[in-house]
Amino acid sequence: MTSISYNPALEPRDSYINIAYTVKSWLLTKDHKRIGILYLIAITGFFFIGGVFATIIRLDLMTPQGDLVSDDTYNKLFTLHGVVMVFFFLIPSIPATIGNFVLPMMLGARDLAFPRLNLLSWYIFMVGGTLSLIAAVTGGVDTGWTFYTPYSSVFSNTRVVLTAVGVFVTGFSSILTGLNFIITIHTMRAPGLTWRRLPLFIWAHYAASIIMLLGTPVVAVTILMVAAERIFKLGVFNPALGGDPVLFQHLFWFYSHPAVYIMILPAMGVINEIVTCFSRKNIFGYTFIAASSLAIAFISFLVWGHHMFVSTQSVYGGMIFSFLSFLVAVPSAIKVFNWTATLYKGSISFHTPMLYVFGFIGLFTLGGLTGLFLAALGLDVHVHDTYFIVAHFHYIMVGGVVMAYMGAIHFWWPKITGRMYTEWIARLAAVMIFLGFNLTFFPQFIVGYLGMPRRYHAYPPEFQVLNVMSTAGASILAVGYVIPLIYLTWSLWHGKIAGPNPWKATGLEWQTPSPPPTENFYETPVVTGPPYQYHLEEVPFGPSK
Amino acid sequence: MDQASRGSNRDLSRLEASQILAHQFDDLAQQKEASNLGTWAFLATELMFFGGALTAFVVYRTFYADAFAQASREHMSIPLGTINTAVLLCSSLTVAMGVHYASHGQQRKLIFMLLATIGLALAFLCIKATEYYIEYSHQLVPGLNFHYPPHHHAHPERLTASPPHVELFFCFYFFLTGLHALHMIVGVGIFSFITWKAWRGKYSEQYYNPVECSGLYWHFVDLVWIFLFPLLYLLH
Amino acid sequence: MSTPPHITKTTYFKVFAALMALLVITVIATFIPWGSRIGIVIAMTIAIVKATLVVLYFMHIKGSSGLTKVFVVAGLAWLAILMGITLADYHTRPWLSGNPPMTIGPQER
Amino acid sequence: MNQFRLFPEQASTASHQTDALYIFLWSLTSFFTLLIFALIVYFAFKYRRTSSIAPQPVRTDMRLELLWTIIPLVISLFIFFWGAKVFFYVYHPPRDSLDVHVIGKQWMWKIQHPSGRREINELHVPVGQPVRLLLASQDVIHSFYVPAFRVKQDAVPGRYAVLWFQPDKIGEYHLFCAEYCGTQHSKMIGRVVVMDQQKYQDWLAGTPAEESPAVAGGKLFESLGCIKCHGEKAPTMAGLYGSRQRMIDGAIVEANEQYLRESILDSTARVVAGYAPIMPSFRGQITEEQLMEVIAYIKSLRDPATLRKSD
Ligand code: HEA
Ligand code: HEA
Ligand code: HEC
Ligand code: CUA
Ligand SMILES: [Cu+2]
Repeated sequence: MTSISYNPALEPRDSYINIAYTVKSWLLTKDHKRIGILYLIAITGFFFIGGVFATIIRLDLMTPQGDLVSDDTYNKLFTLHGVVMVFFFLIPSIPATIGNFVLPMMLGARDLAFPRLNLLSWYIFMVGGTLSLIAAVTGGVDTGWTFYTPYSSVFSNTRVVLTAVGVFVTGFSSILTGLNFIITIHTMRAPGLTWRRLPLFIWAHYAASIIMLLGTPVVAVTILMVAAERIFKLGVFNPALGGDPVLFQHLFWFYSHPAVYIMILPAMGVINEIVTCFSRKNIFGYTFIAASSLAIAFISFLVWGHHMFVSTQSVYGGMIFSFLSFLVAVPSAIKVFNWTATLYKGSISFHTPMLYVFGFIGLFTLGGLTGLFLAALGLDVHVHDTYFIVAHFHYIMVGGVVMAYMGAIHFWWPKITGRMYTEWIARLAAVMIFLGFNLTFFPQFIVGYLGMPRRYHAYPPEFQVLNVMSTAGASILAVGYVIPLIYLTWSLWHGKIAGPNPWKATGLEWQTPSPPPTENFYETPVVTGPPYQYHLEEVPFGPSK
Repeated sequence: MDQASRGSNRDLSRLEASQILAHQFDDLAQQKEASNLGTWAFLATELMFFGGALTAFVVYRTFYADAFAQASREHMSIPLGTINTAVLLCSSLTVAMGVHYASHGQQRKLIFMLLATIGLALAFLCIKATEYYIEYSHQLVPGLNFHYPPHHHAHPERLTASPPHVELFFCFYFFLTGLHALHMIVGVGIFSFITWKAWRGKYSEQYYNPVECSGLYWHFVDLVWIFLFPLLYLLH
Repeated sequence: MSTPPHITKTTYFKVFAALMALLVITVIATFIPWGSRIGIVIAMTIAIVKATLVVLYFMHIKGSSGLTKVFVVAGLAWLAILMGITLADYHTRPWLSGNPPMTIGPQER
Repeated sequence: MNQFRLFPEQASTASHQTDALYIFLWSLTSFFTLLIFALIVYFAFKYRRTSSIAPQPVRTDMRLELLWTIIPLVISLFIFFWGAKVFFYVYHPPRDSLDVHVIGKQWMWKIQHPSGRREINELHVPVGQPVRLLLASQDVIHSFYVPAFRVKQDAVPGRYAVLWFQPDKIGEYHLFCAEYCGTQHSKMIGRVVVMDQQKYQDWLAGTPAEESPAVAGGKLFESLGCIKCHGEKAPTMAGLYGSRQRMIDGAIVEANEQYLRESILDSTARVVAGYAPIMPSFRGQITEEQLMEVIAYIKSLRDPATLRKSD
């Protein structure tokens, strides 16, 4: 979208940051950029909390008998790790921070359609998060992030209701964000910004928002039923009253499977923006990537039963779910191949965001392909609920989504803060994360196939070697995640001034000062062409050494 | 909305409507479209919210068909349920009329309709409460005093169904109607707020969007009941 | 596009009358011994007709933008997916094993 | 058992099938991962930034798009059929299996053999003999998992689940509970001992004779008062198991374990055509173990035509 019909004044006059400094001006802001920052801070906090849980898990698993913590504590640790990472970090990660910040700018809008709702969603999120953290410190919860009944509804004597309410509440923040995005994309595009000219980031968020809007309420009401069952001793999922525990699994996964695509779709959106920018090329297969996002969103609602192959679900049901799970792999494959093709005949530079993108593509491919192992009925019977599953989803969620999230932070950091970070440290951290990650989670594929069940506090001694490797990797990973926290914070004061468009990127968000003014643009941009017209743009940095 | 036309006449409408136009929108049409679509998207969410619980109900209903039918036949009051449905349908009419008057700028009639709606909603809730009370006194509230077969029933010999299945029916009965009643209470809150605004003359022919959107919400609550009524009271 | 509702007052009253009539019919139908299957079909058909009337007229879907209609259809489609596939599981369970679909356990609360 | 390995031991007929699929999938995964990896590395260096002139745009090639839509689709479908084939094998117990009763509870597996011998957290089975487990749970969901056999099945409270395998290698293997079930989930482990037929017979004979479940069930049938009705005003149990029963609503149901369970616990939910719904519910009056015994008794009265080898 280089061909913007005006030439904006790019000197920062009154950026969204320096327009007011009081705490109140932040907590009562309706500016999507400030709300994005609020989310960013909250989410970073949750990530490190979840990471501390993970660290203790890994330390405990160094020895077969697990003597660091007791079994009850261990059970609470992985539950809270899962709950925090999924509901309070990964689901809001890209949409609520980066999405919130750049989506309206990419559309050339002054704000989201419902700014007040947007702020509300942050408060709801914080209330939900606080409730869950209160549950964590006042006794914890030990049901696993999946809350399977009847364990959660009748047998567990931990803080299930409080945690459930926390997750329930947070669900609404996700719904509100999704709703806001959908309506904004429909009604607030800049003049000339037709659907076929939308950046693929927008398409991806649109698809993810559909899932948030139509999936989240189902898990909300399901969790409500579990809470009601605990409080009023109802029998909705309790076999003693004729209830069916497997029905809970249906309702839970109806949301929670699509939820994994709430996480991955925005990540895929990020990849499109970065890969084009650092190879100075238009995206290969625009239509296919956009359509595959929608296809993923739709098919993702049809495959939930692949988590239930051995749950006494009908064998035929299992076959349908397996079949559809294979179908959902195809649009993902399309994306991977198109990103790779985008590199072809490009002018590629290796800046930090691009390194994360390479990491993403590789690890997502491996994680996604191991998803096919799980979708294959007969094989899943063996690997279900083993560390093979743990490896699969960390490959996608940590290797994929978190990589993309880090890439996004590094890509838009100059836009968000107006400062550059120190490139070489950033590259170093990216490489460390990549290596540490593989060392942590690859051994888990093997130990999983050997039969080590997940959620095991103690395990037979022959699995120890692989577990120690995993723990070693996790410590590298931990350091890798702490480094960016340091240099990014440092850059806030000492980083080089970035200027409006340090990467010479084409998106509308780059055609305004960094950090942007409150209403994003001094003049509403007009769009006259498709996105990613990099051949019209000058190349920054020149040849790479 | 047609994108090309978005830029046009924005300055004009901006001046006129600076009071009611939020800063992020270009003109009133855009704002109205956004809030209308937003409401519909919200209703889709609500649909899935009730849908999750309804799915569970339907699953059990197909497998414990006899027990559920018996529970409904022996313990649900069709007269009260019918009256309540009628009350709710009336309130839907008053809401529709309210929106109609709002779009014609007829303030007094709008306020009248809104008050009528609130009245009908309260009537519904009272009847519902009466039903709950009756069920309570018949020992039919799971988790509180469920006892089956209950002590006072005219034809105890007809109560052959397995008690847990009847209890399951009542779990769903209270869960679904409770959730619905909660939505009604929220609706009463919304309409009270709208009435107050209307009283203060905030709405006009140009700007009555909040009335319309809360109307949509109310109709949705009505729709839920249209399905709950046969599912809980009538499927014998 | 959200044009002002062009539905007249008379239409509202007609729709309302129809809704009331359907309410009466569905209640009466309950007391006729059709056999359980047909009874369910009748009651649910009437409910769907009522709902359609409300959506079309009271909620102004008739004459509203295509996009709004898409939202409505999407909501319904997703609900159908949820119910349809879940029920499909329960109904196909007996196929292979001959099992009745569900049963309850001996444990007491 | 302590050396480093990539595969668990292969000790059942299913394990070979599962491993074959697994190896195929890893080859496929390596192929695609390396392909993507190689392409990225190749492009990244071939087209690394060498000048400040922007490259010309490349047009989307429809043939390529179709290629990489169709190839993954075909491969996926192929894996689907393969996976389904293995699944059907794992879920289709043969007729001549040995029926063993397994009840999961927090946190142990209680096992009873047809001969009456009971064990806890251990399962002894003869090699080469298909074994069919009837799984129940007394409290929460557990999952019976033997990695060496590549089989796993959740034991869900409130219903029976079935798992079968045919061990083909003598040895001792891990038994895990794979579904999270509370505090001692990771201690709900044990072993499966596969022995040759002779040793197995010796092992069975090695303990003082215990009452077989069928006999115990017969006694329960009297003491619980079933016998008072069954025989005259209620259907006979002889030849019931494995037959097809017509219900009062016209449905036809195969009388398998699950059906018997439901009939006993919740008789009025499914009434046999031609009878009145007078049978009392036995829920809460009978434990999971007793229930399995009564069912074993009813099974022992079956039509000999449907007999399994082991009975
Ligand atoms: C962001 C998260 C995310 C994503 C995107 C995915 C993506 C996929 N997942 Fe995963 N999954 C999880 C997160 C995720 N998953 C989690 C958290 C769990 C565990 C939950 C729990 O129990 O706690 C889980 C569990 C899980 C299971 C259940 C296992 C079990 O419990 O027994 C299954 C089974 O089918 C599955 C399958 C898949 C498939 C087929 C994909 C596909 O979408 C992947 C598609 C991608 C590719 C295929 C790669 C790219 C393609 C190519 C490079 C071309 C070559 C392609 C072909 C030849 C087809 N996943
Ligand atoms: C959504 C995202 C997400 C993310 C980002 C992670 C990140 C990590 N996860 Fe997690 N994980 C899940 C989602 C996620 N996980 C889920 C859903 C489950 C299933 C839960 C369940 O079964 O219910 C799970 C389960 C799970 C298990 C299995 C537990 C079990 O089944 O018994 C393990 C074991 O290794 C693990 C490890 C890790 C590690 C090492 C990381 C690392 O990537 C984390 C790295 C980050 C840090 C380490 C933080 C930064 C560093 C510091 C703060 C250093 C200072 C700390 C100390 C000095 C203590 N995770
Ligand atoms: C009061 C009489 C009575 C008692 C006591 C009784 N039953 Fe029954 N049972 C019946 C009747 C009548 C039927 C047929 C109607 C039905 O299915 O409910 C029946 C049906 C059954 C069936 C299904 C038979 C078929 O043909 O499909 C089984 C199995 C069964 N009973 C087992 C038991 C067991 C085991 C007990 C004791 C623990 C028991 N019954 C006690 C009256 C009784
Ligand atoms: Cu039993 Cu885990
Ligand atoms: Cu899934």
